[in-house]
Amino acid sequence: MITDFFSATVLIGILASGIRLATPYLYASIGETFGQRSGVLNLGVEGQMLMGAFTAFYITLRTGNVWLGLLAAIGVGALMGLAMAFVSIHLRAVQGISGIGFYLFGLGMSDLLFQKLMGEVKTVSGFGAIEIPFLSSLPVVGEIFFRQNLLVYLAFLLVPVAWFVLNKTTLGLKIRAVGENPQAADTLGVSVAGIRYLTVTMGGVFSAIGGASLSIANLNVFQQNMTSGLGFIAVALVYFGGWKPFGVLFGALLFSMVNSLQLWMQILNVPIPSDFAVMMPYVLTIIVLVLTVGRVRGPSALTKPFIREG
Amino acid sequence: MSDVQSISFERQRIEHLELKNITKRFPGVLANAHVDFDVRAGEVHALLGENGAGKSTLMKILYGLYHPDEGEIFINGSPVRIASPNDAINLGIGMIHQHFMLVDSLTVAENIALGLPSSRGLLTDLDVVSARTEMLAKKYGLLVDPGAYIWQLAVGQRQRVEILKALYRGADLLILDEPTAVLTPQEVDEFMETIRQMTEEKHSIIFISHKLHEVIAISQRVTVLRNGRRVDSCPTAGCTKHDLARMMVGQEIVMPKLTTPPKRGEVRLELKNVHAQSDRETPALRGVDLQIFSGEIVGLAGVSGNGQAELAQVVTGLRPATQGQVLIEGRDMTGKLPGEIIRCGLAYIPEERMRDGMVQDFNISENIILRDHNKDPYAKRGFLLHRVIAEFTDRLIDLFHIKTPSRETPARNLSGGNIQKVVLARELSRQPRIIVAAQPSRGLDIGATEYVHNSLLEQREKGAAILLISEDLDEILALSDRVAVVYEGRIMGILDNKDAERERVGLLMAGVHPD
Amino acid sequence: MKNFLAKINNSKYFDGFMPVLAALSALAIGAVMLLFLGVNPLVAYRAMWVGAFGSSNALAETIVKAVPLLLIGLGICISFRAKVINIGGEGQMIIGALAATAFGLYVPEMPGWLVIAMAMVAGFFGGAFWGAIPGFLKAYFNVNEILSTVMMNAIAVQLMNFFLRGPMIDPNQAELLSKIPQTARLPEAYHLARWLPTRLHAGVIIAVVLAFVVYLLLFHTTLGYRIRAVGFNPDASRYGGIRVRRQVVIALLLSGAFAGLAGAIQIYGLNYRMITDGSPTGFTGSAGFNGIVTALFGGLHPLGAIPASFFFGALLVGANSMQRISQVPSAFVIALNGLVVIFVVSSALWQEARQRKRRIAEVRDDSPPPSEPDQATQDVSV
Amino acid sequence: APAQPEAPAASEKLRVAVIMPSAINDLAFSQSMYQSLVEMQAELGGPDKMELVYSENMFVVDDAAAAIRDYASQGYDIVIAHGSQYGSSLREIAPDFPTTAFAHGTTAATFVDEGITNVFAYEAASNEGGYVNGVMAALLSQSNVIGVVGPIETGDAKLYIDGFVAGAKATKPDLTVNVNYTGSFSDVALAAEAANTHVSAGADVMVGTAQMVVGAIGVAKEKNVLWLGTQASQTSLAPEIVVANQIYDWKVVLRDIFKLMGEGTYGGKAYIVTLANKGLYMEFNPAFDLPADVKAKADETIQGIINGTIKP
Ligand SMILES: Nc1ncnc2c1ncn2[C@@H]1O[C@H](COP(=O)(O)OP(=O)(O)OP(=O)(O)O)[C@@H](O)[C@H]1O
Ligand SMILES: Nc1ncnc2c1ncn2[C@@H]1O[C@H](COP(=O)(O)OP(=O)(O)OP(=O)(O)O)[C@@H](O)[C@H]1O
Ligand SMILES: [Mg+2]
Ligand SMILES: [Mg+2]
Repeated sequence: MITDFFSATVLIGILASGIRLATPYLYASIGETFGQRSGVLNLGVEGQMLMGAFTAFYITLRTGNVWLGLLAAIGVGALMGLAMAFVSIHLRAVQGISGIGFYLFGLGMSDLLFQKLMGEVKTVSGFGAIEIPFLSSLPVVGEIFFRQNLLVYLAFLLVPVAWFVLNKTTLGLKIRAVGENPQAADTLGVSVAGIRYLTVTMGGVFSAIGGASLSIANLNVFQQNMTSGLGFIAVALVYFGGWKPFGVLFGALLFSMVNSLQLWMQILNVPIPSDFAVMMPYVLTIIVLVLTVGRVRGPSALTKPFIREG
Repeated sequence: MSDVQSISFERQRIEHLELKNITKRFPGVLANAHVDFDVRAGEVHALLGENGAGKSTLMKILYGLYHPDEGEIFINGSPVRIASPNDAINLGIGMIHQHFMLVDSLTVAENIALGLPSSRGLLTDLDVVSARTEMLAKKYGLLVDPGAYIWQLAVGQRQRVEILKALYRGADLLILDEPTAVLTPQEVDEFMETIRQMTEEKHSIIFISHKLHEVIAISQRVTVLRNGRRVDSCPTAGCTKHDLARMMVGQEIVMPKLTTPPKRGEVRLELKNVHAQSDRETPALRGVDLQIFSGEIVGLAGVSGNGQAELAQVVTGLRPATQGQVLIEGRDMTGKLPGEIIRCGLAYIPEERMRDGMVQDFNISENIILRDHNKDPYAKRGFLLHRVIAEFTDRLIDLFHIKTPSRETPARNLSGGNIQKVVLARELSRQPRIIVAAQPSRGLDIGATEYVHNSLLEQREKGAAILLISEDLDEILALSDRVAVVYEGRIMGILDNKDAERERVGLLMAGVHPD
Repeated sequence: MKNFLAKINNSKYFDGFMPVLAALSALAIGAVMLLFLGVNPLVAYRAMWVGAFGSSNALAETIVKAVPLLLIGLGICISFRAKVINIGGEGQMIIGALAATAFGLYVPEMPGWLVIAMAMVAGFFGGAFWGAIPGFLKAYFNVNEILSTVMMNAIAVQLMNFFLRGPMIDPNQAELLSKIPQTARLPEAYHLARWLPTRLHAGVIIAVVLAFVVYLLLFHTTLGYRIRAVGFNPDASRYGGIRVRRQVVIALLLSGAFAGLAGAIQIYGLNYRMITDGSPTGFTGSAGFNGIVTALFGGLHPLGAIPASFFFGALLVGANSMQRISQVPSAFVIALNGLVVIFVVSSALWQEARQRKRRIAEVRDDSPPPSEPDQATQDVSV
Repeated sequence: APAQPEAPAASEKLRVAVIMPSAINDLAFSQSMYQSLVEMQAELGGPDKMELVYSENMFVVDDAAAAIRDYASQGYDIVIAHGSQYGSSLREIAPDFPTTAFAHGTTAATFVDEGITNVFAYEAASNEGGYVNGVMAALLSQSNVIGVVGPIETGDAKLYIDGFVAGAKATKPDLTVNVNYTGSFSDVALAAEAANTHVSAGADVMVGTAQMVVGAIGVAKEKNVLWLGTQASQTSLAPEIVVANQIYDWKVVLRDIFKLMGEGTYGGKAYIVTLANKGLYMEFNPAFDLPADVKAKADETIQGIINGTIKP
């Protein structure tokens, strides 16, 4: 029974589904990473994901064009992000609560639109699997890495890109500075509000794409509350990853792989109650963080509105 | 302001900048009232005033951080609108802020490059910035490693980064808000040299300092503010420290000095071969031996970064000693929690008062009980006795002349000098047996400095054992019965007051034994 | 007249209306949405009002809804004051309820009041335990509490599902086809007193009394002082002899304890048995999250949490009533709640700005400096 | 065809309120009841004859309790609490409204033994259709591996799954039936991954229950694995691969309840919908080309269960 775990089928299965499960987390967490690095905590990720998921699905359903669906999701994500940015930057609302407000709004609104515009669960043909020529036919790795849909590839591409933007560009420098010491950045003529608007809006866009990656790529359905807490895990993963894109990648993969591992454990009749199996990714995420504890410090200005009172 | 001068990169040089009739109100405070001020190319114009007089406010208005309620700014005779630091930078104005405006987690080069267009478009060009920074640094004698992280730098080096930031942006006019407050005497000398060099190149400089000798040494003109109003302006030439002090506070100030011999008692504080690490995990103390007796002030002199801060923290239990012993009145207190050490009657005036000494969001009463909140008479069985605390606070506000609307005012709304006084009031009113005072007069105006010095002397009379840590050699020499000099984490020598001549101490501070 | 209006507008008493104004604006947007849904907003909002305040039963329901919000909000007042962001109220409430229910079901028979009292304590400790874990992990292992509490919520839900369908299942259910994951019902003697015929139960007294207790704790005890000090400035706290990490653990522990107590009260005052539908919020009704919002609306002040929880209780109960009477989809109600939260939280700025403006306006050119200028130096003679 | 039900009072309008834990269009438990009610409404002659109001997504038990009480006090003739978790609340509320009928499912408890006479109870023998699905799945599977996606391991879901496993095993004893529970009724993505896991483990037929299975159905469609549904018709999601659905038709129960109400009985009776009383029926997807022998075996099993010769 235990040996079953080391069969190629199981390992490939865990890796492949781990990668799929990680995809929405990656979008949402990387987006959130940008926001948090610039000092804004957005707890509304889940709401943005749901709105993105619905919009992408509905537009795809109506037009038959996944690209339009994705584009629409991006638009809606940007709007949600902008609203969050306005509320936390201009109106200086307590970020924790305004985020919960946006979560509720997105949860309700996506469902409302779903009921009014669609009425019942339907399916679309979303982004199909793209087999990378040659690579996809490699044994083992081919199936895991090279037979996924476009949004999966893009999610993983996003990680190094995010790293590059944060660490190698002038924009990234501004983002980091604004999140650490907005006063200092301000005295150098960096627009603190401008940078934060950008990152929070970007966060909204990525969350929405994360939602779309479910509704028009991975699952091709929309159902009310279909993210079911995924957005909150995505926020937690930003902390897990120590505000670094590659750390987030590690966290997302760990969480997702353990999640698929537990599904396998149930199938292979490992004698633990299913509830405990379901718990595993949550427990392990905490344990790994305890074991790998470092002195990671968050952005100093996180959640602090910037005020130049004068 | 219809004929506002347009801001462009090909701007004209600032030959003459004027602030006219500036008024600025804050909640409950009139920070500036109809202030006029001007500065010319090649000139150092000093701005003087007590803590809270309105100096920083005026300068923040000039730099676009605050918007004046009334008044106008003119450059070379034409009105300009400075709505943000960006406008100020584009007009050729640079500012060194009273508190460092550096991003600790970034490198020197990154701090300098921040907000500037890059030669590589969207990508950073840190190597280019580093190279140019090094050139500038060499030219002005402001050596610093562009690749170092700010958190790794000593305060003096950080100050250099601040200046480099402004110079890098090609500022014609530099606002220096208490730039020397945290510098060592040597660093101040170097800094003065830099300023001179800049005025020779026709930069305009506005210089704020509470150290009158610096003002006299470097400025051509002085303007004094009091309670937000301009009291007077005059050429510096011919002014003495006394004249300036009188202009500032309306009366003469004489700095107190040791006059009586110490009434030495028993050893109160003893360090035996103490070792400790710095925040950067490098050795900071490498075997310190020191004894302090009841009734004496021991001055700890040294160039900043030689272990003074760590020494104070080890004694107060805030930093572990990796080796050696700390004895308080003969009892081994090594590795004890700060709370236990507090209970031994140790008062500590920390160097970073804003960070360590105060809870900014607490009001004055709450700050007053910070170190004794669970003790008689402030608390009984876990409950705070607010009436007692209030009465006590009022007494201290009175006794220490803390300028505040009430005891309920949050500490963050006090001016720097008054925050200082709250810390002092708290520490000295605890009837301390031992006092560790780190940079007690940093950032204080002369009136307040005088007050602090008097308080320390008074405590000495009462028999406290006092360790005075300061980078201001004048302060040390004026107040210390004995002067201990620290260099690279060791005590280089201990001199009696009568033997402690400036030169000898200076040599020891540089790590040289005079004999 | 104009003068009079200006006077009202500038009056500080008007500040308190800013959140109300904000909530009304959110409802106005909701009204537009209702029109799109083909529902008469007046009818809908009337239903909301009637549902929340229209009768003694409605009022009772509002209060019943407010009780867990208040209790969790009290815990949040403690933890957020220590700058510990406890998102784990959901899980803590569940564990508290489990502990309290188990206590009532499995201890030998005792007088009702004693069981109730001890069950409350069990709930308190259950929640405290679930809160202390992330507190400990934060203090000693630097594990961010937002992460750990989010994870602990999920773990608690699974534990609840496990216990209710397994070891703690109602013995009657165990034999039935349907096997509802619920415990046996607590005997009448163990129920908290109710004001019949409504569901208003004695939990409200516990919650309000505890609000005053937490007020005392935070502002009149040394423990509260330490917790607040640590939240504002850990460096200065250490300097003040406060053991910072310990306060972090205590803050999360207490925060969890109040959530646990909320869970216990839901069982002993309202449901009399623990049931799960398997979902994360079926038992809690999202009180763990709504409690955060409540506490922040109350300005993180325990006494402010009382009206704030009442407001939210009314909003939630009224919204359900609106769904029933005007048959708007529940989704609308959720979206509307979101809007209200966003608008109200955004109104804080206006309130602050008004206060600031007033204080600046008070400053005259001839106003005296904060205190006499030269006093400090005058008295000191050398 | 069912007999004409007798409306309670010919002239009066029947007022019905229902409280459901999830959405009326969840393709599962709640939808099954909502659909039955809408059909009843048509059967009785439209909204003029039967008023229908609902509260959906009432997953918070004490919100549901408030709703039940509110509907009752507004004078609805019957309040249906369509969720086993609402039982405790009903038990408390029902005595206060002795002339209002309450119905509660899925459960067997009418509380008659506690002196409460106005609560009907209903449940579904979902193991019966599960058994039929199990038989078909076993026959259709080439790989002899079948996957089951469940929410949490209890209640209706477990009953259905147990029946399914029994049916499959009875048909092919050496068959492997892999079961995993996702621990959630709403996590569509995890349900999809559970399905993927089954496919990787070799399953070529899958079943699942509760509303999150739409994710699993998507995977089945993509991987061309057969699907057997339950609770409501899931055919529309993937007509290519859905073989059949066990449908809950609560009209059987509702008709009888309405009739009893007309006679002045407001509760006390417990119903079980079964294949025999047509409260459960198998809906075969006409678009799916079901081999005749499998269809025959399925029909035979249904008959057997109805006759009592097969015990699911
Ligand atoms: N942002 C602000 N909000 C409210 N009050 C302020 C603000 N900035 C300054 N003040 C008040 O304005 C007055 C002038 O402060 P300012 O900083 O200009 O003094 P300063 O002369 O720089 O003093 P110091 O020597 O201590 O630096 C003080 O009373 C201060 O409390
Ligand atoms: N938000 C604020 N509200 C009220 N007063 C403020 C506020 N921020 C700063 N101040 C006051 O404004 C003055 C100017 O602030 P600044 O940043 O120049 O520091 P400072 O207090 O002058 O520094 P130092 O301690 O070195 O003297 C200070 O005296 C401070 O007490
Ligand atoms: Mg100043
Ligand atoms: Mg100052």
